[in-house]
Amino acid sequence: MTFTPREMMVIAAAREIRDGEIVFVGIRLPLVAFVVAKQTHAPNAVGYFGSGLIRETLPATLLYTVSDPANVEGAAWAGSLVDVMGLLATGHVDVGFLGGAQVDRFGNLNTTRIGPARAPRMRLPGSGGAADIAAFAKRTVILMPHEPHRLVEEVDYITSPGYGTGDDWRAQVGLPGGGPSAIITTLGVLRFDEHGEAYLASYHPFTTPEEVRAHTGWDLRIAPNVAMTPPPTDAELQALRAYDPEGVWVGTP
Amino acid sequence: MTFTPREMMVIAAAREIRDGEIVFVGIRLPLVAFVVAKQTHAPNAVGYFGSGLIRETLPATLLYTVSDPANVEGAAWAGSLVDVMGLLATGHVDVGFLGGAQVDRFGNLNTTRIGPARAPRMRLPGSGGAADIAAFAKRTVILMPHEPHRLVEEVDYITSPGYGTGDDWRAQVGLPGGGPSAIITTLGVLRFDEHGEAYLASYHPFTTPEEVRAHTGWDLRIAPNVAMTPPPTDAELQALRAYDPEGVWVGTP
Amino acid sequence: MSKQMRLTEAIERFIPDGSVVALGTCLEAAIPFAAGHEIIRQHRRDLTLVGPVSDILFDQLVGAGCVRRISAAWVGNMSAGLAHCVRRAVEEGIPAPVEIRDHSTFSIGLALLAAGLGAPFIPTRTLMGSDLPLENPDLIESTNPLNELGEPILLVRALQPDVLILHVQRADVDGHAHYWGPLGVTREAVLAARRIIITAEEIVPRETLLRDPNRIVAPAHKVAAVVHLPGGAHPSPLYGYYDRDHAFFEEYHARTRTVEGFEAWLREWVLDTPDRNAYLRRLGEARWQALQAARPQA
Amino acid sequence: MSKQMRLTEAIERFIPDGSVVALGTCLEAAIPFAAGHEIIRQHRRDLTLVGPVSDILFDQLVGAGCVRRISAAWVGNMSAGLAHCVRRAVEEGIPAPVEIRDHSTFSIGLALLAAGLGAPFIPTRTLMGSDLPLENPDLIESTNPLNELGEPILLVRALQPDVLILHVQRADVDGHAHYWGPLGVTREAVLAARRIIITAEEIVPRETLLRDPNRIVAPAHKVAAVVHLPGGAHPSPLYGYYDRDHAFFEEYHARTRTVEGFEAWLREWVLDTPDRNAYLRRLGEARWQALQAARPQA
Repeated sequence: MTFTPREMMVIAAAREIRDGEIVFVGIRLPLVAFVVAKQTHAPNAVGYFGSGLIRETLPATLLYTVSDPANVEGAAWAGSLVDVMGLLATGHVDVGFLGGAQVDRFGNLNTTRIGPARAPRMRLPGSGGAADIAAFAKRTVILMPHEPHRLVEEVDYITSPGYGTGDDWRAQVGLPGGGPSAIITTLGVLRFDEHGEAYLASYHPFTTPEEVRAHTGWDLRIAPNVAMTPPPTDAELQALRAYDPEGVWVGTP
Repeated sequence: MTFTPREMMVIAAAREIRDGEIVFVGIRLPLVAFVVAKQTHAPNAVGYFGSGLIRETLPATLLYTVSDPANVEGAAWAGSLVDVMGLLATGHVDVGFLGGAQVDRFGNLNTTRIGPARAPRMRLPGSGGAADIAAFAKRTVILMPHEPHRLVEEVDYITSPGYGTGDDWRAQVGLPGGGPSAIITTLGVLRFDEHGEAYLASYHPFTTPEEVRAHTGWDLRIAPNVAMTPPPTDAELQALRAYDPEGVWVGTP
Repeated sequence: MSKQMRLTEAIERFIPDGSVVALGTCLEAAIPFAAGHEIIRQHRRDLTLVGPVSDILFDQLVGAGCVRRISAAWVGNMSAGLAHCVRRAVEEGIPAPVEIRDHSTFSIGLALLAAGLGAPFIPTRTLMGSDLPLENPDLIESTNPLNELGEPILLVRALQPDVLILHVQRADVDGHAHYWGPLGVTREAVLAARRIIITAEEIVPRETLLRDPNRIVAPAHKVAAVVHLPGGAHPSPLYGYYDRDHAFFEEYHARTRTVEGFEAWLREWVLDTPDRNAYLRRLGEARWQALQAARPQA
Repeated sequence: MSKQMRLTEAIERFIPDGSVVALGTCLEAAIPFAAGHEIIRQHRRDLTLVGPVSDILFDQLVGAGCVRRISAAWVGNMSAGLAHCVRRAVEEGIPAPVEIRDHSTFSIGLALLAAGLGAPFIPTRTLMGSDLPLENPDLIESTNPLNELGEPILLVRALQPDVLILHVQRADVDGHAHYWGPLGVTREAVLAARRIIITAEEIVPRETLLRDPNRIVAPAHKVAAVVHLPGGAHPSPLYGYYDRDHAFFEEYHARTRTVEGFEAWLREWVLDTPDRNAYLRRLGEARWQALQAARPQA
């Protein structure tokens, strides 16, 4: 089956979820990644939602927000946002998904503002729960379209910290969570070395490491053993398209 | 109608509740005082209970604890203890009732221990919610049998602070609530002067100011205008006895 | 004593200019859009808006010039994209500059929780190393006094709204109300706010509510006004009553890219629409019926 | 994967010696007496008990020698008077000395709340000027760092139980559970505890519980064991199921004035009574039936 770069990105993200893990699920692409994972290799993954909901099964219809009635129906818990964030803060979340407008080589994310505080060129929506997930999840996975103005040398604002300036920065500032384990883009999968710097670990089937570098705003290092991302299986693609047949979040092929 | 000292004490306590006020209701005698007030002059008083319940109407049967099913039935709210204590801490409670083993002239109460820490002669149950009520309620009313070993020169342990050492002590230590407005005993009603020291404001019908002094463990001052506590009205006594016909809390006449 | 009144009276009496108003505390569900539109019609000014995430209601209030400050974790259009009016206000001062005190959803929840507990702040380990504390004076970097090594900790300052507006499934005239579905920070906001305005799909007898006191959303003595307001959360969903009108969010997004577009939208749906009945007529019976849910009992 | 097991197995596996155990979090209602009795039968030692107020279950565990420390606001017999075993333990070291870390109900609630938030402490204005902070190292007098005048404030240290035991109306085998009635500090304890043992009046299908997710008391992934245990809260009440057995508290009070009296009581109701079925038979059908409530739907 053919597939789009966005489909590859979401499916690569789904593969980051291991069976039985607790996942902090955002809306849009992370939601679809969660659905694909549960429908394929991780049927026992549990989803936390910022609206205060916990789900063990999938919602019956496509969600547009985490507070949709379809997300309440069949939920395994409907508590407070603060309760769920408390569970996050006490180390219950294995993996959380993050997106944003800009990311740098240390996985620091900006979802707040392009340009300086006094003269912002673009006000973005802000953190939502992303900064909390970045602080506390055992690991995070960042999803982003691969464009040079998104993967940048320096972000304009750190909304959700990754590895800061690298090395033991997270411990120094007091962040308990593990930090990002991957940046998954429309072109490839970036992972982090022992200093907290991202490198290209795999490139998607329709591209090359050189093309990925050319679309990155910093001097991206490439793993010596860089490989092609395994293409989507039929089962993965079918799960994705069955959940989002009109391409509301993933777009249409 | 004849009445007992305990009945006089509870009815005098009931009179401290004004109509429409929010009352933090403990179990035992404060509960009966709340019932009498609501049945007579304060029908719109609202009751907070440490179990997380708020009541606008009276429970159908006598409560033995604030968590009895009869207290849930018809409750106007069933939240968390922490929620109710938060409402207390943010100044919503007009009057709270306290009891204890010992009280001193500044209204400091001991419900924790008789004797020193290393060799306690009697371990008592402890604070419950009383220390919180003492900290936050706009005013508190202390109920206690009038005996010299209970109204003492110095309490062995301050569980629920009154006016501390007097004057502006409460502000100095940072307690937001107003402090005690009365100690109501089986013999009389003590109120507090501008220094926070208790004096005899009224004596119950069956006693005299001298007898009250003789039963007090400190040199009790007597108000120049000391008067007799108005005896229970028939309505008050009937309300009390209808609620506790077997004298579980108030005893039998 | 009945607290039931018309929406116009509730907003007039309990939301003066300069108020700190919490709304949208159930996140993207049960957003009190009808009450927000009445705030716009009454030309309120200098409001501070408080909420976790805001799904276009904050954008409308900002575009209408009602807002001086926002304390929130996310301000946008959840399914359709950026908030155009908020962008114009922050980037260009149109129609008026707005200060955003950026929070995360956890920190705004903790700020409300602290206020409801009477605590001056709550310490947490979120947001450390981020840029939020650099610009938001309500997030204070500090050290943990219980830790000998002086580990860093963030103090989230308590935030007490003057008013919380809550749209619920059912209420009585005295202010007892049942809400079910996604809670968001509603439990915390109820305890934090000085007073509460309830807008409700249905007004029911008190007995219906007291039968299940665990589901009662707020102490009734905190409720200042109860307004009977069917459909009051559209286009957001209300669990058990109606679904989210996704298309409405798309339409709003498309139409409000320009100031003129926003003004036309506002005239059509708010200024020239006197109340929620007129709003639902404008929406059309067929569209409204299509959103109705099978009502689960609660 | 079913977590349903026998009570003996749940206590054996999840409450080792030295555990910090929260029980009685619904205050005087739904106290997990049956689970407490199994702890006694299994001769657990060096437990730390955590709860707001304890209505004789703590006294029984102390009298049986299971306890090294108590963190609580009130330890006694709510309707009948003082706790004789606790008195003997504190005053005379019989059967073993017990340390009591005195709290108020607010401060023990805040200690659990803090643990569930991952906050090292919560600041509050209660207990200042009292003697509790002088003897309890978990209540720390400090100053408010957000206040220029350095106003005094009390820091309540987070308290994380290893295990919370909760008796509920109904649960499924996977650990979803409904509880309704007085909450006490249950909501806070659920989030604070590392794991949860559920004892339930009824085991029901999952659908019954997921129909009303707002009433589900805990995230199921925190539940380590589910035990079907009808009558498991007697002599405390369980809302909708049975009333409080006031006479039982009186009898306990009268019989446990002496060590010998307590030991006889313990043999009769705990040591020589292997499980809750035998306990209910000992109680007698008539007495048990007289406590049954008309069950309100929930």
